[in-house]
Amino acid sequence: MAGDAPVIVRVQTDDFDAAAETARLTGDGDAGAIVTFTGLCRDEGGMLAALELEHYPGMAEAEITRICREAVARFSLLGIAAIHRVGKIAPGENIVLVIATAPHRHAAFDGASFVMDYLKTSAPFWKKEHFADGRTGGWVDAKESDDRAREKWA
Amino acid sequence: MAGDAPVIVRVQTDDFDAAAETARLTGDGDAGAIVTFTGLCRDEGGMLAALELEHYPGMAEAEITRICREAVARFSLLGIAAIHRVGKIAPGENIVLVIATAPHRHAAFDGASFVMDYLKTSAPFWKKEHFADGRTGGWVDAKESDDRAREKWA
Amino acid sequence: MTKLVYFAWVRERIGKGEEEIDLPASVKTGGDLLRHLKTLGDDYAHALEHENVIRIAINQEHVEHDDPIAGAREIALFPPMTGG
Amino acid sequence: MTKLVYFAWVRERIGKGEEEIDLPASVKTGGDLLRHLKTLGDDYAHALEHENVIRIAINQEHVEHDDPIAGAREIALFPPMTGG
Repeated sequence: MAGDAPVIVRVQTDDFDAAAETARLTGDGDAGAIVTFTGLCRDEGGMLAALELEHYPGMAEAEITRICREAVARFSLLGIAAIHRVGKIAPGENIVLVIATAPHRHAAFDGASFVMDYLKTSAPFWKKEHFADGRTGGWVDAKESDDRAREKWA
Repeated sequence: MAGDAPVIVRVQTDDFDAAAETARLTGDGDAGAIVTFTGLCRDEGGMLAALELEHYPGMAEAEITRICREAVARFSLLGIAAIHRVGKIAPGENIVLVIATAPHRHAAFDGASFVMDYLKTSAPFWKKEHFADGRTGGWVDAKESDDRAREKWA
Repeated sequence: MTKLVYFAWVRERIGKGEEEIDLPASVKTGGDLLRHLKTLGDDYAHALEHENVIRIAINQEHVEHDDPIAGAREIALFPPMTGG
Repeated sequence: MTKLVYFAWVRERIGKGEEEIDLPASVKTGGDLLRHLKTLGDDYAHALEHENVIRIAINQEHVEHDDPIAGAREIALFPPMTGG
């Protein structure tokens, strides 16, 4: 199961289509559960004009792939996809997509949640805020709550 | 948030479209996280021809709505959808869809997972197996693991 | 008259999906109802043989076996649920 | 020569995304590298002021500050990550 489970990883500026990626992961009839996580750019009460996403090309893809493979092995997933956008992203737009498929629901929930918790703290992406009033905000600070979320899997 | 969060509940014979339901739930810009759970009919190694889903009309919708409202209140969800199919469902087809939207990912994961754990043990649906060799199997037994999954939220 | 509704293998074993019956005054709880129905024939006795696994809903809400049924318009009997 | 790459506010403060530099033999760990770079000018000193928050990757894999950098083709310095 872990050996040949499809692992789809991409970093791209274009938007993604959760339904199309789900169709790529499923099809062999073993999957009883699909959990899809979509992370979006919030509008922060109308203050935010855009987020600018920077990444470390090469390492970003490698790190997400490593996290995904660990999730497949740990939760016996049937498949996993993780797609992260970069560049300028407007409020309401998609940022990240994670899809986990498994025979049963708890593995699929855990797989998708695990990938997000590790991706947040280990994958080399950084967010910068651009405000609606024209100001460029600072780089978004890392959250201690994200570190704690990751630690619960240790 | 809990008071006016959209709660979409349906029991239907037709298939559902996760993307269309997600679009109905989102749109106001507060959502930073969407978690979608899809439960499918497994093929059980080719042995299964179909599952037949029976429900208690009226109570099924009422019970799912009660569970969804509890999830909205408990996890401060921005919206929740739960759609359950009934009738004959072939392997690979969808059975159930749950979508939870929230400002942050852990609430969305917990909301969708909570609804599934309660739906499994409290919503009046029953599955009967029809096998590929023409035999009608028995009614699917309830799983103790589903009761334990629900108890972890108590 | 009280409306009784049955689902899944409870329905199949009793041989009908619903019926209206007169209940004796001695039937005060869901558990009393199960024991009364089992006296009505082999089909009922077979369907309700293992009382502790039968779930009861009154007016479309789950109740315990020892909850009173007074005022029930509709009482449902069914096996443990297996949806989702 | 060793290739150094910088991201996010480390990149902005140093004023460039990458460079190739000769490292003295005394620079043996990631921590040594940070302290060496801070001697190269105010931009570096500002970027790397709080050493403990700077993350280091060697050949595109995360390392600790006290891990050796021997054999590194590419060393990356960046702030804590905020993707997802």
